[in-house]
Amino acid sequence: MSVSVQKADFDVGAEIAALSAGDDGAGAVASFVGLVRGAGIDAMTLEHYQGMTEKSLAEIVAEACHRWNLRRVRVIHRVGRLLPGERIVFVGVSSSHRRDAFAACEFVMDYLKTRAPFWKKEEGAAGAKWVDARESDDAAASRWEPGGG
Amino acid sequence: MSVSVQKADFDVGAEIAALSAGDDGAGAVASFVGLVRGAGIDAMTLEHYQGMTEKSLAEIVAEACHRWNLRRVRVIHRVGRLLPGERIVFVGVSSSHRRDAFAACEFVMDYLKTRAPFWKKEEGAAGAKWVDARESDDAAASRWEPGGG
Amino acid sequence: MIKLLYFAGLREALGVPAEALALPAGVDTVGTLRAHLAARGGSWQVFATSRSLRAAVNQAMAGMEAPVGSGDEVAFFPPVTGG
Amino acid sequence: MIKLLYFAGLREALGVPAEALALPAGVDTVGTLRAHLAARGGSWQVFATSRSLRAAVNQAMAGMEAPVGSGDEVAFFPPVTGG
Repeated sequence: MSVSVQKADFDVGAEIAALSAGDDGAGAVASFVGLVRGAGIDAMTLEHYQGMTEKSLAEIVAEACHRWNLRRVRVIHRVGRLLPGERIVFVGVSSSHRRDAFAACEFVMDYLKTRAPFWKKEEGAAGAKWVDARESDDAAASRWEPGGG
Repeated sequence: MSVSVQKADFDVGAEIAALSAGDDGAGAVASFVGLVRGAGIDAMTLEHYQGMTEKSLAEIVAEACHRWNLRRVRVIHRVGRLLPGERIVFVGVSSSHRRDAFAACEFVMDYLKTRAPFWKKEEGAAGAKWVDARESDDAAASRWEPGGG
Repeated sequence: MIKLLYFAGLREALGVPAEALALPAGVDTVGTLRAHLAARGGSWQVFATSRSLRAAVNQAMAGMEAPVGSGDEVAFFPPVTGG
Repeated sequence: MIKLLYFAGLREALGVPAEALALPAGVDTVGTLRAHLAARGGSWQVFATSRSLRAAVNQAMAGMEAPVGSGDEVAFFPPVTGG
Protein backbone atom coordinates (compact mmCIF):
# COMPACT_ATOMS: atom_id res chain seq x y z
CA MET A 1 0.00 0.00 0.00
CA SER A 2 2.64 2.43 -1.13
CA VAL A 3 2.15 5.77 -2.91
CA SER A 4 4.86 7.94 -4.47
CA VAL A 5 4.73 11.34 -6.15
CA GLN A 6 8.06 12.02 -7.80
CA LYS A 7 9.94 13.68 -10.66
CA ALA A 8 11.99 10.59 -11.43
CA ASP A 9 10.99 7.83 -13.81
CA PHE A 10 10.31 4.36 -12.38
CA ASP A 11 11.15 0.76 -13.25
CA VAL A 12 7.90 -0.94 -14.28
CA GLY A 13 9.34 -4.47 -14.20
CA ALA A 14 10.75 -3.98 -10.72
CA GLU A 15 7.50 -2.46 -9.42
CA ILE A 16 5.43 -5.34 -10.78
CA ALA A 17 7.87 -7.92 -9.40
CA ALA A 18 7.73 -6.25 -5.97
CA LEU A 19 3.95 -6.64 -5.88
CA SER A 20 4.26 -10.42 -5.57
CA ALA A 21 7.80 -10.88 -4.23
CA GLY A 22 7.85 -13.20 -1.23
CA ASP A 23 4.07 -13.60 -1.31
CA ASP A 24 3.11 -16.98 -2.72
CA GLY A 25 -0.57 -16.20 -2.22
CA ALA A 26 -0.43 -13.59 -4.98
CA GLY A 27 -1.74 -15.27 -8.11
CA ALA A 28 -2.60 -12.14 -10.06
CA VAL A 29 -0.94 -8.79 -10.71
CA ALA A 30 -2.80 -6.22 -12.79
CA SER A 31 -1.06 -3.01 -13.69
CA PHE A 32 -1.43 0.15 -15.70
CA VAL A 33 1.07 2.57 -17.17
CA GLY A 34 -0.07 5.97 -18.45
CA LEU A 35 2.15 7.71 -20.99
CA VAL A 36 2.44 11.17 -22.53
CA ARG A 37 0.86 10.99 -25.98
CA GLY A 38 2.55 12.98 -28.74
CA ALA A 39 -0.57 14.16 -30.55
CA GLY A 40 0.37 17.77 -31.39
CA ILE A 41 2.32 18.36 -28.22
CA ASP A 42 6.03 18.87 -27.58
CA ALA A 43 5.96 18.37 -23.82
CA MET A 44 3.67 18.21 -20.82
CA THR A 45 4.15 19.67 -17.37
CA LEU A 46 2.42 18.14 -14.37
CA GLU A 47 1.68 20.37 -11.41
CA HIS A 48 0.40 18.97 -8.13
CA TYR A 49 -0.73 20.03 -4.67
CA GLN A 50 1.98 18.63 -2.45
CA GLY A 51 0.56 17.01 0.66
CA MET A 52 -3.00 16.74 -0.57
CA THR A 53 -1.87 14.68 -3.55
CA GLU A 54 -0.25 12.00 -1.41
CA LYS A 55 -3.21 12.08 0.98
CA SER A 56 -5.79 11.67 -1.76
CA LEU A 57 -3.85 8.84 -3.41
CA ALA A 58 -3.60 7.04 -0.07
CA GLU A 59 -7.37 7.46 0.42
CA ILE A 60 -8.07 6.04 -3.04
CA VAL A 61 -5.85 3.03 -2.33
CA ALA A 62 -7.53 2.51 1.06
CA GLU A 63 -10.93 2.59 -0.62
CA ALA A 64 -9.77 0.00 -3.17
CA CYS A 65 -8.53 -2.24 -0.35
CA HIS A 66 -11.91 -1.86 1.32
CA ARG A 67 -13.84 -2.81 -1.82
CA TRP A 68 -11.73 -5.73 -3.07
CA ASN A 69 -9.65 -8.53 -1.63
CA LEU A 70 -6.17 -7.22 -2.42
CA ARG A 71 -2.70 -8.14 -1.29
CA ARG A 72 -0.56 -5.14 -2.35
CA VAL A 73 -1.15 -1.87 -4.16
CA ARG A 74 1.44 0.49 -5.62
CA VAL A 75 0.81 3.94 -7.11
CA ILE A 76 3.49 6.16 -8.63
CA HIS A 77 2.69 9.50 -10.26
CA ARG A 78 5.32 11.72 -11.80
CA VAL A 79 5.34 15.51 -11.70
CA GLY A 80 7.32 18.10 -13.61
CA ARG A 81 8.05 18.30 -17.33
CA LEU A 82 7.64 15.14 -19.41
CA LEU A 83 8.14 14.43 -23.11
CA PRO A 84 5.91 12.38 -25.43
CA GLY A 85 6.38 8.67 -24.79
CA GLU A 86 7.46 9.23 -21.17
CA ARG A 87 5.67 7.43 -18.34
CA ILE A 88 3.32 9.54 -16.20
CA VAL A 89 1.64 7.11 -13.85
CA PHE A 90 1.85 3.53 -12.62
CA VAL A 91 -0.83 1.61 -10.76
CA GLY A 92 -0.19 -2.02 -9.78
CA VAL A 93 -2.38 -4.34 -7.74
CA SER A 94 -1.77 -7.89 -6.58
CA SER A 95 -4.46 -10.27 -5.37
CA SER A 96 -5.22 -13.95 -5.13
CA HIS A 97 -7.45 -13.90 -8.22
CA ARG A 98 -7.48 -11.77 -11.31
CA ARG A 99 -10.96 -10.31 -11.02
CA ASP A 100 -10.11 -8.30 -7.90
CA ALA A 101 -6.79 -7.15 -9.34
CA PHE A 102 -8.31 -5.89 -12.60
CA ALA A 103 -11.23 -4.13 -10.93
CA ALA A 104 -9.11 -2.43 -8.27
CA CYS A 105 -6.47 -1.30 -10.76
CA GLU A 106 -9.05 0.34 -13.02
CA PHE A 107 -10.86 1.84 -10.01
CA VAL A 108 -7.67 3.45 -8.71
CA MET A 109 -6.97 4.97 -12.13
CA ASP A 110 -10.54 6.27 -12.51
CA TYR A 111 -10.54 7.84 -9.05
CA LEU A 112 -7.01 9.20 -9.46
CA LYS A 113 -8.12 10.94 -12.67
CA THR A 114 -10.96 12.77 -10.93
CA ARG A 115 -9.85 13.13 -7.30
CA ALA A 116 -6.08 13.47 -7.07
CA PRO A 117 -4.88 17.07 -7.41
CA PHE A 118 -2.69 16.95 -10.51
CA TRP A 119 -2.94 19.35 -13.45
CA LYS A 120 -1.47 18.93 -16.91
CA LYS A 121 -0.19 21.74 -19.10
CA GLU A 122 0.63 20.94 -22.70
CA GLU A 123 3.28 22.70 -24.76
CA GLY A 124 2.66 22.70 -28.51
CA ALA A 125 3.26 24.75 -31.62
CA ALA A 126 0.54 27.18 -30.48
CA GLY A 127 2.06 27.70 -27.04
CA ALA A 128 1.22 26.26 -23.64
CA LYS A 129 -2.30 25.31 -22.59
CA TRP A 130 -3.81 23.75 -19.48
CA VAL A 131 -5.62 20.53 -20.29
CA ASP A 132 -9.37 20.62 -19.74
CA ALA A 133 -10.94 17.99 -17.51
CA ARG A 134 -12.79 15.36 -19.53
CA GLU A 135 -16.40 14.46 -18.90
CA SER A 136 -15.54 10.88 -19.84
CA ASP A 137 -13.29 10.76 -16.76
CA ASP A 138 -16.16 11.82 -14.52
CA ALA A 139 -18.33 9.17 -16.15
CA ALA A 140 -15.64 6.54 -15.65
CA ALA A 141 -15.31 7.40 -11.96
CA SER A 142 -19.06 7.50 -11.39
CA ARG A 143 -19.35 3.87 -12.57
CA TRP A 144 -17.92 2.90 -9.19
CA GLU A 145 -20.50 4.84 -7.17
CA PRO A 146 -23.66 3.21 -5.83
CA GLY A 147 -26.16 3.34 -8.68
CA GLY A 148 -23.46 4.54 -11.07
CA GLY A 149 -22.40 3.22 -14.43
CA MET B 1 -0.28 -8.64 -32.02
CA SER B 2 2.26 -11.20 -30.89
CA VAL B 3 1.64 -14.50 -29.11
CA SER B 4 4.27 -16.80 -27.57
CA VAL B 5 3.99 -20.20 -25.88
CA GLN B 6 7.29 -21.02 -24.25
CA LYS B 7 9.10 -22.76 -21.41
CA ALA B 8 11.28 -19.75 -20.64
CA ASP B 9 10.42 -16.95 -18.25
CA PHE B 10 9.89 -13.47 -19.69
CA ASP B 11 10.91 -9.89 -18.81
CA VAL B 12 7.74 -8.07 -17.75
CA GLY B 13 9.31 -4.61 -17.85
CA ALA B 14 10.70 -5.15 -21.35
CA GLU B 15 7.39 -6.53 -22.61
CA ILE B 16 5.44 -3.56 -21.26
CA ALA B 17 8.00 -1.09 -22.66
CA ALA B 18 7.77 -2.75 -26.08
CA LEU B 19 4.01 -2.19 -26.15
CA SER B 20 4.49 1.58 -26.47
CA ALA B 21 8.05 1.88 -27.82
CA GLY B 22 8.19 4.20 -30.82
CA ASP B 23 4.43 4.77 -30.72
CA ASP B 24 3.62 8.19 -29.31
CA GLY B 25 -0.09 7.56 -29.79
CA ALA B 26 -0.06 4.95 -27.04
CA GLY B 27 -1.29 6.68 -23.90
CA ALA B 28 -2.27 3.59 -21.93
CA VAL B 29 -0.75 0.17 -21.31
CA ALA B 30 -2.73 -2.31 -19.21
CA SER B 31 -1.13 -5.59 -18.32
CA PHE B 32 -1.63 -8.73 -16.31
CA VAL B 33 0.76 -11.26 -14.85
CA GLY B 34 -0.52 -14.60 -13.57
CA LEU B 35 1.64 -16.45 -11.03
CA VAL B 36 1.78 -19.91 -9.49
CA ARG B 37 0.23 -19.68 -6.02
CA GLY B 38 1.83 -21.71 -3.29
CA ALA B 39 -1.32 -22.77 -1.46
CA GLY B 40 -0.56 -26.40 -0.63
CA ILE B 41 1.35 -27.09 -3.80
CA ASP B 42 5.03 -27.76 -4.46
CA ALA B 43 4.98 -27.27 -8.22
CA MET B 44 2.68 -27.01 -11.21
CA THR B 45 3.08 -28.49 -14.67
CA LEU B 46 1.40 -26.88 -17.66
CA GLU B 47 0.55 -29.07 -20.62
CA HIS B 48 -0.67 -27.62 -23.90
CA TYR B 49 -1.88 -28.60 -27.36
CA GLN B 50 0.88 -27.33 -29.58
CA GLY B 51 -0.45 -25.66 -32.68
CA MET B 52 -4.01 -25.23 -31.44
CA THR B 53 -2.76 -23.22 -28.47
CA GLU B 54 -1.05 -20.62 -30.62
CA LYS B 55 -4.02 -20.56 -32.99
CA SER B 56 -6.57 -20.03 -30.23
CA LEU B 57 -4.50 -17.30 -28.59
CA ALA B 58 -4.18 -15.52 -31.94
CA GLU B 59 -7.96 -15.75 -32.41
CA ILE B 60 -8.58 -14.32 -28.94
CA VAL B 61 -6.24 -11.42 -29.67
CA ALA B 62 -7.89 -10.81 -33.05
CA GLU B 63 -11.29 -10.74 -31.36
CA ALA B 64 -10.00 -8.20 -28.81
CA CYS B 65 -8.68 -6.01 -31.63
CA HIS B 66 -12.09 -6.24 -33.29
CA ARG B 67 -13.96 -5.20 -30.13
CA TRP B 68 -11.72 -2.38 -28.90
CA ASN B 69 -9.50 0.32 -30.34
CA LEU B 70 -6.08 -1.17 -29.57
CA ARG B 71 -2.58 -0.39 -30.71
CA ARG B 72 -0.58 -3.49 -29.67
CA VAL B 73 -1.31 -6.73 -27.85
CA ARG B 74 1.18 -9.20 -26.39
CA VAL B 75 0.41 -12.62 -24.90
CA ILE B 76 2.99 -14.97 -23.40
CA HIS B 77 2.03 -18.25 -21.77
CA ARG B 78 4.57 -20.60 -20.24
CA VAL B 79 4.43 -24.39 -20.35
CA GLY B 80 6.31 -27.07 -18.44
CA ARG B 81 7.03 -27.28 -14.73
CA LEU B 82 6.78 -24.11 -12.63
CA LEU B 83 7.32 -23.43 -8.94
CA PRO B 84 5.20 -21.29 -6.60
CA GLY B 85 5.85 -17.60 -7.27
CA GLU B 86 6.87 -18.19 -10.88
CA ARG B 87 5.15 -16.33 -13.69
CA ILE B 88 2.70 -18.33 -15.83
CA VAL B 89 1.11 -15.82 -18.16
CA PHE B 90 1.49 -12.25 -19.39
CA VAL B 91 -1.11 -10.21 -21.25
CA GLY B 92 -0.32 -6.63 -22.22
CA VAL B 93 -2.41 -4.20 -24.27
CA SER B 94 -1.63 -0.68 -25.44
CA SER B 95 -4.23 1.80 -26.62
CA SER B 96 -4.81 5.52 -26.85
CA HIS B 97 -7.04 5.58 -23.78
CA ARG B 98 -7.15 3.44 -20.67
CA ARG B 99 -10.69 2.13 -20.94
CA ASP B 100 -9.95 0.09 -24.08
CA ALA B 101 -6.66 -1.20 -22.65
CA PHE B 102 -8.25 -2.39 -19.39
CA ALA B 103 -11.24 -4.02 -21.04
CA ALA B 104 -9.21 -5.81 -23.71
CA CYS B 105 -6.62 -7.05 -21.22
CA GLU B 106 -9.27 -8.58 -18.97
CA PHE B 107 -11.16 -9.98 -21.96
CA VAL B 108 -8.05 -11.75 -23.28
CA MET B 109 -7.40 -13.29 -19.85
CA ASP B 110 -11.03 -14.43 -19.46
CA TYR B 111 -11.10 -16.00 -22.93
CA LEU B 112 -7.65 -17.53 -22.53
CA LYS B 113 -8.82 -19.21 -19.32
CA THR B 114 -11.75 -20.91 -21.03
CA ARG B 115 -10.68 -21.32 -24.68
CA ALA B 116 -6.91 -21.82 -24.93
CA PRO B 117 -5.87 -25.49 -24.59
CA PHE B 118 -3.67 -25.46 -21.50
CA TRP B 119 -4.01 -27.83 -18.56
CA LYS B 120 -2.51 -27.47 -15.10
CA LYS B 121 -1.34 -30.34 -12.94
CA GLU B 122 -0.47 -29.59 -9.33
CA GLU B 123 2.10 -31.48 -7.27
CA GLY B 124 1.51 -31.43 -3.53
CA ALA B 125 2.03 -33.51 -0.42
CA ALA B 126 -0.80 -35.83 -1.54
CA GLY B 127 0.66 -36.42 -4.99
CA ALA B 128 -0.12 -34.94 -8.39
CA LYS B 129 -3.59 -33.84 -9.42
CA TRP B 130 -5.07 -32.22 -12.53
CA VAL B 131 -6.71 -28.91 -11.72
CA ASP B 132 -10.47 -28.84 -12.26
CA ALA B 133 -11.94 -26.14 -14.47
CA ARG B 134 -13.64 -23.44 -12.45
CA GLU B 135 -17.21 -22.37 -13.05
CA SER B 136 -16.20 -18.83 -12.12
CA ASP B 137 -13.97 -18.80 -15.19
CA ASP B 138 -16.88 -19.73 -17.44
CA ALA B 139 -18.92 -17.00 -15.78
CA ALA B 140 -16.11 -14.49 -16.31
CA ALA B 141 -15.85 -15.34 -20.00
CA SER B 142 -19.60 -15.27 -20.53
CA ARG B 143 -19.72 -11.65 -19.35
CA TRP B 144 -18.26 -10.71 -22.75
CA GLU B 145 -20.95 -12.54 -24.75
CA PRO B 146 -24.06 -10.79 -26.06
CA GLY B 147 -26.52 -10.82 -23.19
CA GLY B 148 -23.83 -12.10 -20.83
CA GLY B 149 -22.74 -10.79 -17.49
CA MET C 1 -7.03 -42.19 -41.61
CA ILE C 2 -7.39 -39.53 -38.95
CA LYS C 3 -4.92 -38.39 -36.35
CA LEU C 4 -6.24 -38.64 -32.79
CA LEU C 5 -4.76 -36.71 -29.87
CA TYR C 6 -5.50 -36.96 -26.14
CA PHE C 7 -4.46 -34.44 -23.52
CA ALA C 8 -3.97 -33.98 -19.79
CA GLY C 9 -5.99 -36.22 -17.47
CA LEU C 10 -7.63 -37.98 -20.43
CA ARG C 11 -4.22 -38.81 -21.94
CA GLU C 12 -3.13 -40.26 -18.60
CA ALA C 13 -6.34 -42.24 -18.13
CA LEU C 14 -6.08 -43.77 -21.60
CA GLY C 15 -2.33 -44.26 -21.35
CA VAL C 16 -1.78 -43.02 -24.88
CA PRO C 17 -1.10 -39.50 -26.20
CA ALA C 18 -1.94 -40.06 -29.87
CA GLU C 19 -2.88 -42.63 -32.48
CA ALA C 20 -3.72 -42.95 -36.13
CA LEU C 21 -7.16 -44.41 -36.82
CA ALA C 22 -8.75 -45.72 -39.99
CA LEU C 23 -12.26 -44.29 -39.89
CA PRO C 24 -14.77 -47.15 -39.64
CA ALA C 25 -17.96 -47.00 -41.68
CA GLY C 26 -20.55 -44.78 -40.06
CA VAL C 27 -18.02 -42.72 -38.08
CA ASP C 28 -18.29 -39.26 -39.61
CA THR C 29 -18.84 -36.87 -36.70
CA VAL C 30 -17.27 -36.12 -33.31
CA GLY C 31 -20.25 -37.83 -31.69
CA THR C 32 -20.00 -41.06 -33.68
CA LEU C 33 -16.23 -41.07 -33.18
CA ARG C 34 -16.76 -40.80 -29.41
CA ALA C 35 -19.16 -43.76 -29.53
CA HIS C 36 -16.63 -45.77 -31.52
CA LEU C 37 -13.86 -45.03 -28.99
CA ALA C 38 -16.13 -45.77 -26.01
CA ALA C 39 -16.88 -49.20 -27.50
CA ARG C 40 -13.26 -50.17 -26.87
CA GLY C 41 -14.30 -50.61 -23.24
CA GLY C 42 -12.17 -50.25 -20.11
CA SER C 43 -10.85 -46.74 -19.61
CA TRP C 44 -12.19 -45.81 -23.07
CA GLN C 45 -15.71 -45.85 -21.67
CA VAL C 46 -14.97 -42.31 -20.50
CA PHE C 47 -15.96 -41.26 -24.05
CA ALA C 48 -19.48 -42.43 -23.27
CA THR C 49 -19.73 -41.39 -19.63
CA SER C 50 -17.97 -38.03 -19.40
CA ARG C 51 -20.07 -34.96 -19.82
CA SER C 52 -17.17 -32.55 -19.59
CA LEU C 53 -14.94 -33.93 -22.36
CA ARG C 54 -14.11 -31.38 -25.05
CA ALA C 55 -13.19 -32.00 -28.67
CA ALA C 56 -11.33 -30.10 -31.37
CA VAL C 57 -11.28 -30.87 -35.08
CA ASN C 58 -8.28 -29.49 -36.94
CA GLN C 59 -7.39 -27.40 -33.91
CA ALA C 60 -10.77 -25.68 -33.58
CA MET C 61 -13.23 -26.42 -30.78
CA ALA C 62 -15.96 -28.73 -32.12
CA GLY C 63 -19.33 -29.98 -30.91
CA MET C 64 -20.77 -33.48 -31.16
CA GLU C 65 -22.23 -32.83 -34.61
CA ALA C 66 -18.99 -31.54 -36.14
CA PRO C 67 -18.03 -33.61 -39.23
CA VAL C 68 -14.91 -35.77 -39.11
CA GLY C 69 -13.28 -37.06 -42.29
CA SER C 70 -10.11 -38.62 -43.59
CA GLY C 71 -7.03 -36.46 -42.99
CA ASP C 72 -8.52 -34.62 -40.03
CA GLU C 73 -6.75 -34.06 -36.73
CA VAL C 74 -9.17 -34.74 -33.89
CA ALA C 75 -8.30 -34.04 -30.25
CA PHE C 76 -10.12 -34.88 -27.02
CA PHE C 77 -9.36 -33.25 -23.68
CA PRO C 78 -10.81 -32.04 -20.36
CA PRO C 79 -11.97 -28.43 -19.92
CA VAL C 80 -8.96 -26.12 -20.16
CA THR C 81 -7.33 -24.69 -17.03
CA GLY C 82 -4.50 -22.40 -18.19
CA GLY C 83 -3.86 -18.77 -17.40
CA MET D 1 -5.19 33.82 9.59
CA ILE D 2 -5.68 31.17 6.95
CA LYS D 3 -3.28 29.90 4.31
CA LEU D 4 -4.59 30.23 0.76
CA LEU D 5 -3.21 28.24 -2.16
CA TYR D 6 -3.97 28.52 -5.88
CA PHE D 7 -3.05 25.93 -8.51
CA ALA D 8 -2.61 25.45 -12.24
CA GLY D 9 -4.55 27.81 -14.54
CA LEU D 10 -6.07 29.62 -11.57
CA ARG D 11 -2.63 30.32 -10.09
CA GLU D 12 -1.48 31.70 -13.43
CA ALA D 13 -4.60 33.83 -13.89
CA LEU D 14 -4.25 35.35 -10.43
CA GLY D 15 -0.48 35.67 -10.69
CA VAL D 16 0.02 34.42 -7.14
CA PRO D 17 0.54 30.87 -5.84
CA ALA D 18 -0.25 31.46 -2.16
CA GLU D 19 -1.06 34.06 0.44
CA ALA D 20 -1.86 34.44 4.11
CA LEU D 21 -5.23 36.02 4.82
CA ALA D 22 -6.75 37.40 7.98
CA LEU D 23 -10.31 36.12 7.88
CA PRO D 24 -12.70 39.10 7.64
CA ALA D 25 -15.88 39.10 9.70
CA GLY D 26 -18.58 37.00 8.10
CA VAL D 27 -16.16 34.84 6.12
CA ASP D 28 -16.59 31.39 7.64
CA THR D 29 -17.26 29.02 4.73
CA VAL D 30 -15.71 28.21 1.35
CA GLY D 31 -18.62 30.06 -0.26
CA THR D 32 -18.23 33.27 1.72
CA LEU D 33 -14.46 33.11 1.20
CA ARG D 34 -15.01 32.86 -2.55
CA ALA D 35 -17.28 35.92 -2.44
CA HIS D 36 -14.65 37.81 -0.45
CA LEU D 37 -11.93 36.96 -2.99
CA ALA D 38 -14.18 37.78 -5.96
CA ALA D 39 -14.76 41.24 -4.47
CA ARG D 40 -11.10 42.09 -5.11
CA GLY D 41 -12.13 42.57 -8.76
CA GLY D 42 -10.06 42.08 -11.87
CA SER D 43 -8.89 38.54 -12.39
CA TRP D 44 -10.27 37.68 -8.92
CA GLN D 45 -13.79 37.86 -10.30
CA VAL D 46 -13.22 34.29 -11.48
CA PHE D 47 -14.23 33.30 -7.93
CA ALA D 48 -17.70 34.61 -8.69
CA THR D 49 -18.00 33.58 -12.33
CA SER D 50 -16.38 30.17 -12.57
CA ARG D 51 -18.64 27.18 -12.14
CA SER D 52 -15.84 24.63 -12.39
CA LEU D 53 -13.55 25.94 -9.62
CA ARG D 54 -12.82 23.33 -6.94
CA ALA D 55 -11.87 23.91 -3.30
CA ALA D 56 -10.08 21.92 -0.63
CA VAL D 57 -9.98 22.68 3.10
CA ASN D 58 -7.04 21.18 4.95
CA GLN D 59 -6.27 19.04 1.90
CA ALA D 60 -9.71 17.49 1.60
CA MET D 61 -12.14 18.34 -1.20
CA ALA D 62 -14.75 20.77 0.15
CA GLY D 63 -18.09 22.18 -1.05
CA MET D 64 -19.36 25.75 -0.76
CA GLU D 65 -20.84 25.16 2.69
CA ALA D 66 -17.65 23.72 4.20
CA PRO D 67 -16.58 25.74 7.28
CA VAL D 68 -13.36 27.77 7.13
CA GLY D 69 -11.67 28.97 10.30
CA SER D 70 -8.41 30.37 11.58
CA GLY D 71 -5.46 28.08 10.98
CA ASP D 72 -7.03 26.32 8.02
CA GLU D 73 -5.30 25.67 4.71
CA VAL D 74 -7.68 26.45 1.87
CA ALA D 75 -6.87 25.73 -1.77
CA PHE D 76 -8.68 26.65 -4.98
CA PHE D 77 -8.00 24.99 -8.31
CA PRO D 78 -9.52 23.85 -11.62
CA PRO D 79 -10.83 20.28 -12.05
CA VAL D 80 -7.94 17.86 -11.83
CA THR D 81 -6.39 16.34 -14.96
CA GLY D 82 -3.69 13.94 -13.82
CA GLY D 83 -3.18 10.30 -14.59
